[in-house]
Amino acid sequence: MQITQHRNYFKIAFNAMASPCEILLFSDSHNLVKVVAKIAIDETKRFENKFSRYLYNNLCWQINRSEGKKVKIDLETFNLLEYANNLYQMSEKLFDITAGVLNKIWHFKKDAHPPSQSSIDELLPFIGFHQIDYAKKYFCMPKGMQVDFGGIGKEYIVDRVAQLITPICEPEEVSFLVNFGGDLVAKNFNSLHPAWHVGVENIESHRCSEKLINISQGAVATSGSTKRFFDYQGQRYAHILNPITGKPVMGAPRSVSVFAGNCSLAGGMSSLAQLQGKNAEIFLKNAEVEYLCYW
Amino acid sequence: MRQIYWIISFLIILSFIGKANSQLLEPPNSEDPLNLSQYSGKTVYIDFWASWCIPCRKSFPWLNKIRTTYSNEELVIIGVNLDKERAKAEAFLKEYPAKFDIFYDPKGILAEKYQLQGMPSSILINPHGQIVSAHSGFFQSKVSLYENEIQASINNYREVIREK
Amino acid sequence: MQLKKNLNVAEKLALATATLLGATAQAETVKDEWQFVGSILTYSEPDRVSALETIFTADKAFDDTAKLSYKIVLDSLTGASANGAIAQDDVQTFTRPSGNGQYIIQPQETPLDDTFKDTRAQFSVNWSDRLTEDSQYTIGTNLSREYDYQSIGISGELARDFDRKNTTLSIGLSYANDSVSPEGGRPLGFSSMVIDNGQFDDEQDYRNAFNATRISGDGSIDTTELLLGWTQIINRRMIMQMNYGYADVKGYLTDPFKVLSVIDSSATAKFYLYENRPESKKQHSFFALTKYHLNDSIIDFSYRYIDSDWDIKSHTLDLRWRLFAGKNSYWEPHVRYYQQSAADFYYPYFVEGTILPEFGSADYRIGEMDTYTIGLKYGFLIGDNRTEVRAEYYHQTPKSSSNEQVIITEDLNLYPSVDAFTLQFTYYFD
Amino acid sequence: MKSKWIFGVSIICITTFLGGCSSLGVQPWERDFLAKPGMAINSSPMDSSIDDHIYFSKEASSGGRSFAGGGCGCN
Repeated sequence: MQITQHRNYFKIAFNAMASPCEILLFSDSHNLVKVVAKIAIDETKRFENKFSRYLYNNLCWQINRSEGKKVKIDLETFNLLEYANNLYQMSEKLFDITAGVLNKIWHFKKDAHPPSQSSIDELLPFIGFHQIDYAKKYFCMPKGMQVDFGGIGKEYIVDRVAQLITPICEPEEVSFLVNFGGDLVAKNFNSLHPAWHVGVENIESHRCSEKLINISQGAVATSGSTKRFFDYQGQRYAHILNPITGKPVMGAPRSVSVFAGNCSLAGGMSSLAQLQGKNAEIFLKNAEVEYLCYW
Repeated sequence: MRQIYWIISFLIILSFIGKANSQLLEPPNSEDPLNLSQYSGKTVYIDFWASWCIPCRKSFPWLNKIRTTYSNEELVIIGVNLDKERAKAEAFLKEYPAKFDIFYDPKGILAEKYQLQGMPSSILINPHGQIVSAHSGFFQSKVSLYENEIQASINNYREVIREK
Repeated sequence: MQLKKNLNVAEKLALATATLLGATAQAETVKDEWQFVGSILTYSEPDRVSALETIFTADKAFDDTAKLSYKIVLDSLTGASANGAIAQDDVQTFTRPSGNGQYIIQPQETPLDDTFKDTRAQFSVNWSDRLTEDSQYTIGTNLSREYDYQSIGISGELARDFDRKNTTLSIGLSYANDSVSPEGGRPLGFSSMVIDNGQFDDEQDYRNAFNATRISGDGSIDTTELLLGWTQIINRRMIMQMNYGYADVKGYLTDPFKVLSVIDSSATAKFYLYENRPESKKQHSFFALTKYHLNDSIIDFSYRYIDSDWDIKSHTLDLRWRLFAGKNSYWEPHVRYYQQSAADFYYPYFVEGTILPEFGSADYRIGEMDTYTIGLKYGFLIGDNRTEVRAEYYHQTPKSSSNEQVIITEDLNLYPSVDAFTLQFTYYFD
Repeated sequence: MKSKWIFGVSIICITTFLGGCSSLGVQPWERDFLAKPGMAINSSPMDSSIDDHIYFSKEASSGGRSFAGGGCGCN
């Protein structure tokens, strides 16, 4: 963790959730910044420890190794599952937290190639949120299935951190920006504070450029395939996978950034848009949300 | 008729004894051994427990769950142990580990201060330092009530801050 | 259509995120818990009765406060039991209670009826729950069935706590109806036992004579009980309980298997009369118990006084001392002393030619007696489960009765003592 | 006449309690000893039901016991 002081703001930087995380605060109080840093890091680590797929014996580990047995879950997990279920229903089964098993056969790096149809067919029975049986106190899914809270977890924790530090920042009129790897929430508590300039990453023919956006209030989340893709036989295979076909969604934008009131909503909308493939922009227009779309 | 007289005299004498005793409590102590003022801005849940108290065993897993549902900034949980011998409390904690802080009160000073009516007992203090609820006993059927009270205390504070 | 649907997506999702981020807590469903206890016991009186009894209880807890308890008891009894007649210098012949056949008692031996063979099954269910913050109720029903006896009962109890549960007052009521249907019918009180000594022409002739001593129909007993309880915590180490109980029993209270010897002035039994008891009994009881926790042991002491309008007064003292040996085991010595006075209609025998009283019974169990019990229990763990082994020795010394009208000089052992041994094994599991 | 005797006994006991009543009872958090299973009023219900059955069949008076109370005081 690092706290650095800039001309008129402090920056807290740390790594969590496989992303660089930063919090910017318009403040001149180093003490307040330290308190905010502790809250943010504690909460992020708490969440990561509980839901990371890569940690031994945490809740996610127990769920993914339950082999068809019931696992006791708590309220927070239940709420996340309800939210994932909402996305699953709204996307007509395209957004699916059980789709992660496909990563066993799809490797989105340079010079990779698509797996065989038969290996895809083998995995498809293990996908489908509707196969999960869950209620307020338990979770149960068929053996061989996996869930991954990564698709909703980062946006959720950005919202949580913003929620937690607001009671500290708001009375002191400290505007802030919470930015975890491009998913961000900004809150402005003083009209004199300038907007934050945030660069939205874009890749055009291997050349990196950033488009700067200004944000002082609200949330932005981006989903895209700017880094994780491969070209094979003239086709671009990006890491947005369709859980029904088991194959990448073709023709999806390279990245979609959505502006919304909170980060979960922005992230949900951008993910849903990506899953629409070439209809992404129509989807976003119809939903009447503010967005940036790169093809 | 003789029997009726019997029952009545029996109950009257006994209920009189019950009354005589309830005035034994000393006046509440105004000290703050838990130093609660340091938690201003946070919801504080104080759980009074003892190793010999059977329902306390049920409340611990729930307290641990609540601990992981909320952040340290939103909610502080303090388990006040009332065992006379600390070793017994520690043996209990080995079997039922607590993910929250334990405060040892072998003399029952806090128990006296909050005039506990049963075991376990809980007290919920809102971020402004006011007691918003107190419960005697731990009932699975009331868990949603306990949780709603905690959530409400946290939510109310968020809104108050926002309105400012 | 498509447009409208998409328009809704952001709104719907906004609602979903609001729920996620402002999550309100939800109710947890309660898990139910079972607890079981199984116990097996052998009881034996040398040369008399032996019994094997198994008891199984299952308790299920609901919602922290409610509890459903089941209890099943099965016991089988075999052996002989004193029939009330006195020992003689000559062989005595008795008709079996069923009227089918006879049994012979050797000289100087206490007449025992050896036809006892019974299996009893009992089933009871109790439900208890909290009524208010500081009161609780229990309701229950009880069914018991054996070959010639059956009982059905209901009970209810209300308990209320006072003064931070330091004082508990309770009131309980129960009602039971028993029905007695001995094989061969119920004997008519004070009728003379018909004994086939060859005086009957044929079997039918004997049957007619036997049936003349019988009354028709089943005997019925109605028992109503009231129990008032007061439990008081005295201090950190001591608790006391006091109960007052009143029981009103009405109906066929006679024991259809018991007789009285009618003797002449030389103490020779001339014939036998079936006993005859009053049709009503009222009993008051007073029970006080105290438990005291010493450093490594618990003393459990109780006293009970019972008085009934049959004139039977009894005093019972019971002391158990549980000595903890390590964390999970204990020894518990037990001593009990019981003393009762005789019922006013207790007669060890009748004298030929005297006027019969209204009621009479020679059942030594309603005579004056002293009894004591000494026992030892050991409690330990098998795995995680509590286990107890208990052995007890019981000794009964009947006393001579003031209703003796003839001084019996011969050593006929009118009041034989009774010994009984029990061995019990109890296992508690989840 | 008989009940007078009982009445006398209970009055004596009650007045004994009343005399010392200023110190009767404990606070809810002082029930460490009382909460032990062995301190329950009827700590071995199995044994008492067996004993009741045996003594019922061997002696002329029975009953008077039963009822719960005291104990942990929890919940």
